[in-house]
Formats: sequence, C-alpha cells, structure tokens
Amino acid sequence: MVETTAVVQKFYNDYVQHTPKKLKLVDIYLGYILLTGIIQFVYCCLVGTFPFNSFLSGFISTVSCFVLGVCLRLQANPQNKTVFAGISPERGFADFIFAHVILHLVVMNFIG
Amino acid sequence: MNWNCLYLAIISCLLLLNSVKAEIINKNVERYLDLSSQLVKTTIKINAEDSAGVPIKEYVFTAKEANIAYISAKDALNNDLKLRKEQSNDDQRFVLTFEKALPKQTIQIETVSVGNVKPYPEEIKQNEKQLVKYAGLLYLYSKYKTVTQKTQIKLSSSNIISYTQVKPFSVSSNKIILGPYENIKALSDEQLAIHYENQTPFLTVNSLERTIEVSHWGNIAVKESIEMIHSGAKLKGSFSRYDFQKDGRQSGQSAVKSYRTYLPASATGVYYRDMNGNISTSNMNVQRDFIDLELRPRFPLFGGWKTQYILGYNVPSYEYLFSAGKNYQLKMRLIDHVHDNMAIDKAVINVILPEGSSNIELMTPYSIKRRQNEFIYTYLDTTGRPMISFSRSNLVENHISDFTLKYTFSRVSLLQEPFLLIGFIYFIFILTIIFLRLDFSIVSYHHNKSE
Amino acid sequence: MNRGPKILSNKVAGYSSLITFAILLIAWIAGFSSRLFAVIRFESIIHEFDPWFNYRATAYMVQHGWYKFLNWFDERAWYPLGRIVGGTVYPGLMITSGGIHYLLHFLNIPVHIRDICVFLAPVFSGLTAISTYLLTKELWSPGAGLFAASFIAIVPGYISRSVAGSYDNEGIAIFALQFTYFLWVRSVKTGSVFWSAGAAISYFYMVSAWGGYVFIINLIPLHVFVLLIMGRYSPRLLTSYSTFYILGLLFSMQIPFVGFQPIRTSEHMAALGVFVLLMAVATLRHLQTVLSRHEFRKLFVVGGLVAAAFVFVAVVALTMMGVIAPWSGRFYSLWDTGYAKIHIPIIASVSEHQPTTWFSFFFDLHILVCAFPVGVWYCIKQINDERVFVVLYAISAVYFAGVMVRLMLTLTPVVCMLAGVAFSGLLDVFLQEDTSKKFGNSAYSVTETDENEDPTEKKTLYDKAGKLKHRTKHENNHENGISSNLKSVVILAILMILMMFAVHCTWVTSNAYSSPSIVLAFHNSQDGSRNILDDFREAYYWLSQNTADDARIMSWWDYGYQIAGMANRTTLVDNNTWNNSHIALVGKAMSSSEEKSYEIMTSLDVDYVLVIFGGVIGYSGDDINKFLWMVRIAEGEHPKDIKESDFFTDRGEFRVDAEGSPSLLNCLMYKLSYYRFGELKLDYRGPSGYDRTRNAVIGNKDFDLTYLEEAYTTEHWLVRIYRVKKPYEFNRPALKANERLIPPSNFISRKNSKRRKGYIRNRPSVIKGKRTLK
Amino acid sequence: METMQRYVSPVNPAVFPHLATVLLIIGTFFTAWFFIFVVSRNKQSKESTLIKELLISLCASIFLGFGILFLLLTVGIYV
Repeated sequence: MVETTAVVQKFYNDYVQHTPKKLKLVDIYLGYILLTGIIQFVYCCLVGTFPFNSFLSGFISTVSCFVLGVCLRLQANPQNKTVFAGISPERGFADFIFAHVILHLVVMNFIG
Repeated sequence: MNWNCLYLAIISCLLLLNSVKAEIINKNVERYLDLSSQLVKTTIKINAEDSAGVPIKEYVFTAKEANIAYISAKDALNNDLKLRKEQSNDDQRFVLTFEKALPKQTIQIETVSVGNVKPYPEEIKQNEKQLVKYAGLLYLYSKYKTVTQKTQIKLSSSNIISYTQVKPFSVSSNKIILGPYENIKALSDEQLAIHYENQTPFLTVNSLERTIEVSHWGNIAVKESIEMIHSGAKLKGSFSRYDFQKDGRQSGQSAVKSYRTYLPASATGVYYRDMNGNISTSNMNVQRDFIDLELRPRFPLFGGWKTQYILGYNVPSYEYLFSAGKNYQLKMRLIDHVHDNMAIDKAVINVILPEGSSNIELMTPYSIKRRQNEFIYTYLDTTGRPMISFSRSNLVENHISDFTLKYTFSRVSLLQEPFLLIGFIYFIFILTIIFLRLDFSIVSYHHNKSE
Repeated sequence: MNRGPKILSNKVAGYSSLITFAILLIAWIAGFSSRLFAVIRFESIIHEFDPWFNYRATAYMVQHGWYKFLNWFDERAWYPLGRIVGGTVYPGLMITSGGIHYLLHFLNIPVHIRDICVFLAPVFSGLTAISTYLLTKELWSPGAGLFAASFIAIVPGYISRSVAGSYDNEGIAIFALQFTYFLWVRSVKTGSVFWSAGAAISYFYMVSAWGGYVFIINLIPLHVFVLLIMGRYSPRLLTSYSTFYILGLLFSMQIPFVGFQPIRTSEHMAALGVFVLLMAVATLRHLQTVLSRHEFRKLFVVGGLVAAAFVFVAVVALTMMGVIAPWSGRFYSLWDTGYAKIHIPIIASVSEHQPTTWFSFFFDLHILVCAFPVGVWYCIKQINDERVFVVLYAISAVYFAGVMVRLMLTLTPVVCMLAGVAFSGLLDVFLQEDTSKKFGNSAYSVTETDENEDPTEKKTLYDKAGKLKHRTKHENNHENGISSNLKSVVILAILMILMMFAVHCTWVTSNAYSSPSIVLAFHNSQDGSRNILDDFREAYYWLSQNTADDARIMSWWDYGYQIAGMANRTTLVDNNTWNNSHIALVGKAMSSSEEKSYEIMTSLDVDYVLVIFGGVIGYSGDDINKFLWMVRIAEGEHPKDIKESDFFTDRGEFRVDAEGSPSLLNCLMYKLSYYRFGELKLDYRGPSGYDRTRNAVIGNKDFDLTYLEEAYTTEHWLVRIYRVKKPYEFNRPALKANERLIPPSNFISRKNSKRRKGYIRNRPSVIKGKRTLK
Repeated sequence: METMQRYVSPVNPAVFPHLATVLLIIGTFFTAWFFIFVVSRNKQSKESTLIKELLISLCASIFLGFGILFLLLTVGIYV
C-alpha cells in the first residue's frame, strides 16, 4: 500500500514538473470530460436510459470528446514529435476542431 | 351607306328564309353509309331544287347523329362550302351558304361520326365473332321534303344478322341498298338498325399527346404518347393462349394483334417504347413517300384491354421549317396517322420552340382550344424554351392537316449553347488555377509557423 | 517520357502525373464501357430482381422527397402486412442517385431517373478504380496502384455486380469500402485525426449503402488487434483507431435500418472490445513512460487482469441478459456453411449464397488468382503497419469468398491490389534501368498498364502491343545484371498474360454477366439470328394495364420486386424475405391442392396468381424447378400439411411425368403451370405436353381449373397469370371432394403405391428435371 | 410563305460525329498541355505564367465546348 502511494506520489511530482503548460490545459479539459462522463453514467444507472438515442448521443459525445482530447494531447506532446511526423500541434488542433464539428453535427441530429 | 346595306341584307335574309321554308325540296338524295369500320362515314348527295325557281342561297342540313367528329360540304364543282353551325336543343344544324345562288343546287356532304357502331352483344368469348349494331335513320333527316331517296350501305362482311326491312331493298354480299323511296315527308325519323359482323379493329385512342420539339441545329423531334383501348366487345371469361396460338383465325378474331402507323418518309431514329422500356416487336417498311410502321403491342388487345406507349422519331428541319431572315414558319401536321379508321378522344399538341423565340403566332385548320403557354427547361437552357400548347377532342383521320406557326428567332442565339458550355469549362479551369494558387493554405501556414 | 535525364524534375513530375491521370481516366472509361454490353445489346433497363426494388424506391424518393421516403409505408408489398420501407433499407444508393438526379435537374439536364440508376454502377466502378489506386499507392507504390486500378476496372468478379442496369447496393458499396480502407490506412500511417475522421465519414457512407459494412467494422479492429499482438503499438494507432471507432459508431447509428445494432449485436462487439483494449494498452504505455519498470509491472498485472475479467464478465452478462443480441442467422451461416441448409431454407434457396466453386475463382479473377499469393508474399516479406492490414484483408476475404459466391465481391478488390503489387514487383525486377530507379519503376509500369487497358476498349489495337515489345527490347540492351534475353522473354510473357487477362475479362463480361434476365435473348440455331423473349415485360405490362389498380397478385417471392416495379401492383411476398411465415403461406398455397389453396388465397384476398413456366421454351429458372424450395419453406412452417417427401416418387425422385407423385401432379403450382399444356404440341413428331425444361411428357394432362381461370399467358408461355374467381362465379362441383381431383391416367392412391410400377408400360427414358436453384 | 426558304441547319448533320471527334481531340490535347504546364511550373513563378495558363485553358475550353456540343448533337440530344 505504501508502495502504491509512493508510486502515485512520484507520478504526481513528475507530472507537475515536466509537463508543458499546453498539455496541462488539455489534461484539465480531459478531467472535466471524464467527470461529465461519470455523471452521465451514474445518471443512467439511477434514472435509466429512456430516450435511448438521446442518452446514447450524450454519452458517445462525451466519450468522443475525451478520445479526441486524448488524441490532441498525444499529438501536441513534444515527446511524440517523431511519431507524428508532419503533424504539428496546430495541425492537430485544426483536425481536432474539424472532428468536433462533424461530431456535433451528427450528435445534434441524433439527440432530437 | 352601311345602314342601307345592313337593312338590305336583313330584308333579303328574311325573304330567303321565307322562300326556303316554302319551296326548297330535295329532288333526289343518295346516301352512302360506310359501316365497315368502327366509324360511320356518310356521304350524302343532295339535289336540291326550289320549286318556285327562286335561287337558293342557303341550305340547312340537320344532323341527328350523335358524336359527329367531322363534317364537310361541297357544291357541284367540288368547292368547299361554308358551314355555319347552329346548335338547337337536340340536333345540330349546319347552315350551308352557296357562293352563287341558283335555283338548282347539288350538294355533297360528308360526315364522320364516332361511337355509333356499337358491339352487340357487349361481351363475347375469346373464340366468338364480334357482332355490332348500327342504329341510325332510314331516311335523310331533313327539314325539306324529299322526292326520291336511295341509301347504299357498305358493311364489313356479308354476315348480316338482321336489318330493318322496308321495301324496296336488296342485299348483295356486304352491301345493302335501301330504296329508292319516294315522297318522304320533312322531318321524318324512321329508325334503321343493322346487326352484323364487324371484325375490324375497334381501337380508340383515349388520349394522344404529341410533342414537337424544334431545334435550329436542323432537327425536329416528334414524340407521341398514346393511350389506347380496344373499344369493341369486351372479352368475357378467360383468355387461353393455347386456343389463341392453335388457330389464330378462329380464336381471338376480334383481338388486335398489330396495326399500322404511317410516319413521314424522312423520319429517322424511330422508337417505340412504354414505361417499362423498349417494345421490341415492330416492323418498319420504308415506302416511297411514307414509312409504314407495323406496331405490335406487348400483348394482343382484346375487348376492353388497354395499352399505352410512346412513339417518337426525328425529321429534318428542311421538310417543315421555312425561314426568311429572322422570321420562321413551322408547317406541320397537327395530328398524324395512328391507325386506320382511328378515333381520338382527346389530343394535346405541344410545340416547343428554341430558346429565345418570340412573336409566336399560331394558325390552325380548324378550331382548337389554346392552353397556357409554358417554358420548358431542358439541356443547356437558361431562360427556357417557349412551349405552345393546344388541345382538341374528338378527332378522326379527316383531321390530319397542317397547322402553321410563325415566330421570330435571331440566329445569333444559336451560339448561346456552345458559349454556355465553353463558359462552364473555362470556369472549371479557372477554379483549378485559383485552387492551385491557394494550395496548402491553413495547414502549411501553421506548420511553417511552428517550424 | 524518354527525353533523357536532363529534363527538370518537375517536368518529370508533370508528365508522370499526367500519365497517372490519363491511365486512371482510361481505366475509368474502359471499366465504364465494358459494363455497357447489356445496354448495347438490349437497352437501358434495370436488371434482375433487387435492382427493381431499388429503382422503385429511388423513383419514389425523387417523386415525393426525402422525408416522405424515410416515412414511406409501402402498402403494395407484403399484403396485408405492408412494409416500412424507410426503416428497412440501406438508403445510400437511393440518396446517391437521387442526389445526382437533383443536381442534374438543377442544371436543367432532364435525365430520367431510370437512366441514372442504370449507369450509376458503371460510373462508380471508375471511382472504385481511383480509390483502389490510392489505397495501393499507400500500401506499395504508385505503379502497383495503377496496375490495381486497371485490374479492378475490368475484373469480372466486380463487373458481375456492377454492369449497367444492375442497380444494387454493391455497386456503390465497393467504392465506399475501398475508400474507407484507403482513408484508414492513411490515418494509420500519419496518425492524423483528420484522415481518420474522413475514414469515419466514408464508413458512414458505406453503412448507408450496404450491409457488408460489418466487414469493415470487424476487419479494422482485427488489424488493430494484430498490430497490438505484434507489438506494433504506436500513439498513431491510438489516435486513428479511437477517432475512427467512436465517430464511426455514432455515424452508423444514424441509419434507421442499422439503429442501435452497433452497440447491441455481437457482430459489432469486437470493435468495442478492441477499442477498450487499445485504451487500456495506451494507458499502460503511458504509465510505462512515466514509471519505472518494476512499478509498472505491478500495476500492469493487477490492472490488466482486473480489466480483462471485467470486460469478459460484462459481455457475457449482457449477452445473457439479452441486451446484446447473439449473432444473426446469416452471420452464422458465414462460419458454418451447413448451417443455412438446415435452419434457414430461404437463405439456402438463393443461389448466390452457395459456397464458391474453384472454377468460379478462376472464372472471375483469371490470372489475378495466381498473382495474388505473390503479392501477399511480397507484403509479408516487407511488412509494415499497412501491409499487415492488406494481408489480413486478403486472408479474411478469401475465407468469406469461399463460403459464399456473393462475397467474391469483397475478395476482388484485394486480389486486384495484391496482383498489382505482384506485377509491379515483377516488372521492377525485370525493367530496371541505370537511370533513376524510381522514375523507371513508375514510368514503365505505367506504360504496361496503359497498353494493357487498350484491348478492353477496342480489340483492334493489338498492334500497339507489338510496338511496346519493341521498345522494351530496345531498352533492355542497356541492361546489366540479369541477361537481357531473359528479361525480354519474361516481359513478353507478362505482357501475354495481361493481354489474355483483358481478353478473358471482356469475354466473361459479355457472355456471363451482361444479361438483364428480364429480357432473354437466344440464338436461333438454324439461321443464327438473335431473338428476344420479352415475356416478362409483356406479362407485367398486361398486369399494369388490364387489372384493377388495387389488385393483389400472388407469386413466388422472386418476382415480387419485379411485379411491384413494372406492373405497379400489390404483391404478397417479395425479395425482401423478411417474413418467413408469410412466404411459407404462399409456398403452402402453391403446393396444396386447388381447393385448399383457394381457402388460403381467399383469406389473403388474392386476385391474381402469377407463375413462371419455362416448359415451352426450355427456360430452366421457372417455378416448377424452384418448387421444392417452396415445399421446403412451407414445410418449415406448416409441417402437418406439407411434407416434402410427398412430392417425391418412391425412389426419391422429383419428376413431373406420369410417374410423379400424386400430390405433385395435383398441387396448384403444377396445375397452373401445365394448364392446357397437355394439348400443346411443340413438334409435329413429338408427343403433346412435352416439357422442354425437364425433358418429360407431363403426367397430368387433362384437367380443368375450378377456382381459377386463365387471365393471361404470354407469347412463349413463360409467364402465366390466373384470375382467382370470386365465390359467386363458380359452381361448386357436385362431385365429392375425393373425386374432384381428376387423377392422372395411371394414378393409384398412395396406399397401394407399391404396385404402381406394374402399371407403367413404357417408362420414359428421361427421368426428371434438374433440381436447379434459382 | 412563297418568299420563305426551307430552313437548313447551319452545319450539315452528317458531319456532326466527325466534327465532335476532331474538336474533342484538339480540346483534350490542350487540356493535357494545360495539365502539364500547371503541374510542372515552378512554385515561385506564380504570376508570370498566369496569362499563359489562362490562354491555354481558354483554347481548351473553346474546343471542348464545341466538341461537347457536337457530341450532344451526334447522340441525338438536339439542344
């Protein structure tokens, strides 16, 4: 147990020290999305999923926001620069916006 | 001056009427009734005479028959007479005016009427013969007295079941001669009924839509879409293909297997189709001055069976289109031959002129009903092509004659279509050029900045 | 091309892209024109069965608008049930052609919707060629891409589904499939969210077009899974797959027909599982970068086990609870080829659901089938992320194509791609030059394809190939390495093979795949003239003109779509086959006696019965030959009334002649097919009532119909339509029921059927008709 | 009526197919030229080649436009 706490402790310190500010911003966003997702899940467990497509579109939009956020984070991470050759963080962000636009267009359609 | 004239005219009319009533008699009447098809074609020769020797200026012909589709009158010299129609309560009166008033007049009247030969019995079996009944008048229905009168009737076959027998009469194979009868009172309407076998096709075109599309690139496209019904005796009971194939003459004699349509000799690209595609069964024989098209519907038409199809062809423009400078004149048949002894319930004729035609003027050989002009948009059109549309009901073969359509069209607008195409293609090229210049806009911008 | 090394490099780029462009264009034109055989020989007409429904739905959409189409309740099908069309079709096809129609009419081009439908598939074959080019280019090289594009343009395996007039989902779906794969491969390569979002959109189009989208949604996860197993995980994979999956999932649920299936049925679960797995792997990897090895291992073991157990339990539990539907029957039949035969006769009755024969592999793919393993080998030898994908694609497609003839279609593109790789690889070896290698590669393979295309277009251009040979020889003189003689021989051989391929493709297309099946053509053996049998349209047009607008027509389901499309009349069952019991009811009516089926027919309000009868002209696809399937399907639902064994003779034969079983000779289908046929003499010498299809004299010649009357029979007796009499129209025969069936001359009741053989004097030498499938 | 002449097409319909073929071939040639020119031009010299590009494409579109027109007339679409 102690070991685990130590691990987490170390992890936290590393994160605070070495992560660029941009990524932290993305991380906060991700945390927020995660929270929304959890709330939605709890809600569906408690109340039910009656308008199933509305629930589904809400939940999937949360998940996909999260996924897209993760992608953005990966692409913006300077450590991954060699992996994503040819994709600058700005390009990543443009893609992120593009994906969000089509995602939310469809979600709008589906939710109603 | 005018007043005097009018006055004189009225007086003379009154006088004439007065004298007509008193003195015109039909000296001799010869009727020819052609009942060999679904139509009743009547030719009446009348020798009219004024008993008092007063010159006859007008003659009133009364038609008791229903559904008269066509009527024409000629005088002794074969000149057309003017006909004025007067509708009275149950019969139609035509007032004939002679050019020259003579005490003796010879008139020849032709009428064609539809629907007076009726199948009787109305329903027959597949292997039965089609019998029809004609109900008409024994004597010429006239407001004048008739001295002698003779009627010749031509039937389609010698198989006559019954007919009104008033002596004297004679029958020879498919001809019946009634008369001569003498001294018949005016307005006598004794009935004549003939029941006989008639196997000619009883086809009625319910609706015909003829679209003529003029292109100044040298072509006139004609498209006729036709709905047709076999209006003879209806088929009773089942249809047996076996019997129909075993002996086609015996069984299904009343069925219409095929019929002929005549097209103009210069017609090319003929197509014969319906909504399910091509009808592959047609034969084309090119004759010297027309094209003889044998059309076979998809299925033999028995009584009461319907079909519809589209027949289209192209003719070169020089046959029908005339020009003088900017003025053009289209002279074409208003309706064309569909089948022999045809009867058309309703025909709609649309003429589509090239884009940019104006001052359109229509002249027709007989009265028609104008419809709303429209604009048609088809290939490479911007402002639309003017479409002149008119209709007429109850048409027979005698109505095949030319209409004339005058319009103006400037030759330059012929170039409009190619320039539209050029502009469109050029637009694509310019888009390409612009696109190539704007290439890598957003992404590379960011990319460059980040690097 | 041969200006020497001095030319500017961008000049070269200009020429090579022009050549690429030209080849793709020629491939498009060649593909388009080789699909036009049917239009040229017959006319611009919709083919076969399913296309008629698609055409009818498209015409409805064009006429009434999109929203009405979505809510379309078709009361002319499946009487009296009706069919909700909007919710039970893949609307991609209709939207595509409806969109084209709208666009053209917006531009004042008054093309009839039928012509758009007819030419849609050939046009899309060009797009398929282009997307195949793109995909192969991503996988291997532009040269291979050009090869692949030319192959797919003319390969019979794909043409079979996309000739002009075959207006079916597959026509556009293969394009969507290839394009999705192209975008997917590109997104895996770059890791870009943009491309994978594009892949998701393309996948959406695919979902809207064809049920085969399941292939994509299983193959891509499989690819990811295999990459993970091979230890080829990279963040690129994560970004591309997660984006694709989550967007694709959402998009696919927009299609009404698909609905919530993507999260409920087992077919789609693999994708979800891989998604979760990938997420887990990614988290672990991320932790790995942050933590030390020792710490990581601890977390990994605990976390991994917990996660795996959780996923497994969840899936099993959900399946048990019924939230996730188990695999559908059609899907099972993919794994167990015998499954359909036992459980779902209606699937088995369709010939395109039969296992593929070896012959048809060669027939449809010709030389590509041999080149294809070479391509696989090349790919395995120089493996990378994308090539893993194509190898998996190849393996799975080969399996599916082996199971069902119909799925040959999914195999064809990958075979073309890999054959393209193989040929390009071969030519790489044998056409190497001292000049820059890359240029040589692309330029020469380009030339080959170019020449290869020509024969399809015009067979008269063979002399061109001669020129080419000459040139290659000339070039080879500069060679060192492999002796130039050998090279030229090999190149000649390759050229010959390609030429043969093109000839074969043209031949197969023109002979096997270009019949509309509505209009039949046959060659008169005596004078060699070509005659057209237009009986189907004759009958359908008769129905449309001479029956009441609301008349209900009973026929076997094969003809449902055609009746609805061409005659515009209400049908009882059609090719949609969604309601097995209804079909079984029709099957029962067809296979029971006239009296019994009259009850069924009155209960279904049938006005007309339509049967297809090929006995006069020897058309083998008629209803008597399909009859056993009707019996089987009817037996499935009504085992008490209908027994398949009743329709066989004692020796288990299905025969229509005098030896046939009495229940066959008195069933409705038999009577309707052979009504008054017994009197017909086809030859002067032959006996009357001789059935040309089954080569037998029919057994029950002289009978009358009580409850029906012949309404129409087409010229060659191919389609026979009967009118069902109303109860007041016939006099119920005074005879007792058992006497009412007029027995065939040598009829013996089933009780003493063993004695039957003694009664037959001259047993006909011809025994039975083929039990052919549809 | 008497003063009017029979109207004949400005181009003899018999030559429509040949005209269409020739014009389309020339148009395709110009298009190909345009294509190569655009693809292989220097990325820097954008403005100087603009006039030439426009001219080539104009030629191409004129030939293609008339070619397509006569193609339409050949196949029976009388515009």
